[in-house]
Parts: sequence; C-alpha cells; structure tokens
Amino acid sequence: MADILYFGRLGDVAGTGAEKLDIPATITDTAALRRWLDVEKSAGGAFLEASVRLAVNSEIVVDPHPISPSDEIAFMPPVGGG
Amino acid sequence: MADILYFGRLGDVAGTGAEKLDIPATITDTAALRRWLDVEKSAGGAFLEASVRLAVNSEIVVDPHPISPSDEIAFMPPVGGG
Amino acid sequence: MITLTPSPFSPSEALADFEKEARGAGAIVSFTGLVRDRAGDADVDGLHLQAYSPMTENGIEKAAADARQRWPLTALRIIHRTGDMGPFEPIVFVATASAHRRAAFEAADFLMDYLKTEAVFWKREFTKTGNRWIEPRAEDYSDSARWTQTNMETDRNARHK
Amino acid sequence: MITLTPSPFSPSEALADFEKEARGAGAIVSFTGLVRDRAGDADVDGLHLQAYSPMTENGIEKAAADARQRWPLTALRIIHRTGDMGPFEPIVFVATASAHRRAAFEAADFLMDYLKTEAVFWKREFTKTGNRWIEPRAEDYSDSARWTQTNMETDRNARHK
Repeated sequence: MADILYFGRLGDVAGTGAEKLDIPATITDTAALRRWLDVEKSAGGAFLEASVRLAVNSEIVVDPHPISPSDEIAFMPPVGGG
Repeated sequence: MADILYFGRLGDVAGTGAEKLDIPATITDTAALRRWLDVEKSAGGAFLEASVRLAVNSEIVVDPHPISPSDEIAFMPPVGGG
Repeated sequence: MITLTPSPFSPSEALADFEKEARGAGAIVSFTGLVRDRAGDADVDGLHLQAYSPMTENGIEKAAADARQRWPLTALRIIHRTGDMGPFEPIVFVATASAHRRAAFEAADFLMDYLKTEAVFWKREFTKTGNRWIEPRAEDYSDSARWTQTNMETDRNARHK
Repeated sequence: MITLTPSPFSPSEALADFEKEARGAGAIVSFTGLVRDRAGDADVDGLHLQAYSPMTENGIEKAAADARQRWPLTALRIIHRTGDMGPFEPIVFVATASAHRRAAFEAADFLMDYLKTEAVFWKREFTKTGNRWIEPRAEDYSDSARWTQTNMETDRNARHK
C-alpha cells in the first residue's frame, strides 16, 4: 500500500488529506499516477496541473519519476506561508 | 548677547558646548562670524569647513546669512544618529 | 533557530530572547506577520496552515543556511505557526542580527520572500462567504525573484549608483 | 509616535506596545540599533549622543511624515536615545506597520537611513585609547541616497524586472 498525501486545495478535491492506496501494478511512474488518480477522484484535471508538484518519499521529483507500491507520495499545489 | 552653540567635535575646539558672546558690530553675517570665531578660538579652520553648517534661531541657513546680536547661532558639524 | 508551532506565540517575547542571543550585534531587524481580519471585502474568521514535516522544516533550514552564507549574520530566528489561528494572531516571526544594518534588513527580507513563496505550507482562509486556499500572488513571486544572484547584483548596482 | 529619551528603553516592550497599536496591520518590521562593544580594534566603553532640540525632533517628525506619504503605513514608532549609554544598550528603535510587507520593510529601511545620516545628532565614542566624534561613513550616505525619488524608481525597476 502506498501512502498518498493531498495538500492544500487537493485535499478538498480528493475528499481527504491522506489515504493508503493499492496502486495498480501498471502504474509505475508519477505521470501515470496523476492520470490514474485524476480519473479515480473525478478531479477534472486538478491532479494534472503543471503547478502541482509531486514528492516521492519527501523528495520533490520531476515527472515521470518511478514509484514503488509502498512509497509515500505527496500531491503539492503551489506552496506559501507567512 | 548672542547664544552660540558648538555641537559635536566643535565643542572640543571651542572648549565649551554653549556660550553667550558679544559679537562685534562689524560681524553682520554668518560667513563673517565663522572667520571671526575661527580666529578667536584659534580653531585652525575648523569653523570654516563647508561640512559645518550654521543654524540661526534653529533654522539651517546658507552662508552668508544675516545675524543679529541676540540670535541663537549653532555650529553643526555633519550629523548622524542611530 | 527555527520553530514550527501549533500554539500562539509572542513576537515581542521572541524579540526579547533574540536580543539576548544577538548581544553585541549592532543591528537587529524583526518581521512579524499577522493574520488579517479582512480579505478583499470579506471578514476573515481565521486561517489554517498546513505543513509537511520534515520537508517544511528542512526547506526553512536550507533557506536560513543560504541567508547566513549571503550575509554576515550573528544570529537568526524563525518562528512559524501551523494549524488554526484567528485574526490578529502572529503567523510568522523572523529576526536577523548583524554588525551591519543593511545585512540585517536584506536577510530578513530575503527570508520572508522565501517563507511567502517557497516554504512548504498551504494556507486556508475562513470567511463568512466560504473557505478558500490561498496561493502566492504574482507580486510575491516577483519579490522572491529579486534574490537570484544576477538580479541581486543588478539591484545592488542600481541602489548604490 | 516619536520619542527622544535620555533613559534606557526596551525594544521588545516597544514592539509589544506597537503590536497593540498596529493591530490588524498584517506586517510589522522593527529595527533595533545597539551600542557596539568594539570599534575597529578598540573596546568601546560607551557612547554619548548629543541632540539639538527641537530641531532634532522636528527633523524626525518630517522624515516620519515623508515615510507615511511614500508608503501606506498604518502605524509608525521611533525611539532614539540621547546622552550617555553603555555597550549593548539600544540606541534606536524603529517600527513600521502596513498591510504590505514590502512597504513595512522599505519604510523602516528609509527611516534608518534618515536617522543615520540626516537626523540632528552628534555621536561620541569612548574607548580605552581615547574619545572620538563619529560622523557618517560614505556607505551611510550612499544608502541614504537610494531614496531620492529618481533613484527609488531605478531601484524598483531593477528589483522587479
């Protein structure tokens, strides 16, 4: 099971901030994961936006990046504090 | 009697921070006052420096500015706080 | 020192502590960011700040190290709230100390630009008319772009001519 | 509000008061200047600051009014010591509040440049090797020159391109 984290507005889209998911064996990189989840969550493209970055095991990666079934994968829309 | 104020390093040169002086009737402007005082105080030119500004009755003036016998006249070397 | 905290904190107490730490510095600059009570024409009831530990902390540590490399700082302090907070509560406190006042000003300014546009936080505003996630404005990104090495030199030249 | 005082003051207490006054501002910047304990290679035993009232106060009031005209400030505070003070004691405190962090930063920076090069003070440093009057450095004057209207525009353009 992979840990999937949805930050910021993507938490609203996913209906949760975090969940464990069985990612199909055919989904082996971040680009494919975006496409699959966008359909699964009926996200209307929210998971595909270029401004949404993915982090795999706490490292921000560039698509397509390989993923493993037990990774922690975070969907990160534009950040900003203060 | 005029009130003469010597600020910053000019206080050391004048030997005092403030004094009442009878300015000779022939000294009628700030340029003449600088020259007269520089001799009186053996200031070696310290009162003549362009970076030393004069204030007459709390207003900074440009040489030669008229002075009256009862004015408050301040000798102000370059300022700076903080 | 860098602190993320879900609890309210006092910027003036933080400054008092920082003064002791920065003793002998010459110049201390502090920045405090507070929750606004208005956004556009809506009243703001509160704010939620989401972090992603330890990525958030690591990123801020890196920005602090970067600031120390760019400017001769003798001390540095960053406090950032997380979780829920109400209007007028402090969100962020940055303090820098240096022998030189320009260094202290620029480093605080730099760190705030980092925190606004690159620090790993997501911010949600609660208003009477609904809740919305806030992302940095174009202005925040252009402020932040000032600190790329090339722009900084252009900036310095413009300033000092 | 502007205060000249011959007595020690606490920057962190000043910031606490300022926070109350600036409630709802969004961004608060503070600058604290402290007496150095070293000057070149000499130990500094203390500092004497001479003012010329009311010219000193009037000049600072004018600079504060100028800052309020240039930037949308919601509050402004300046405290400046006069007389004798020892190493590590605060000499000056400037705080600015605004809805915009750039405005708060720039206004505090501007006011410090005024205080360093134009405010009517004379500063004497006491060291083991003697006492000397300190006048602004070339760097202080060039910092201050950044704020003439033309330079400021040049600066803005350079920064935001």
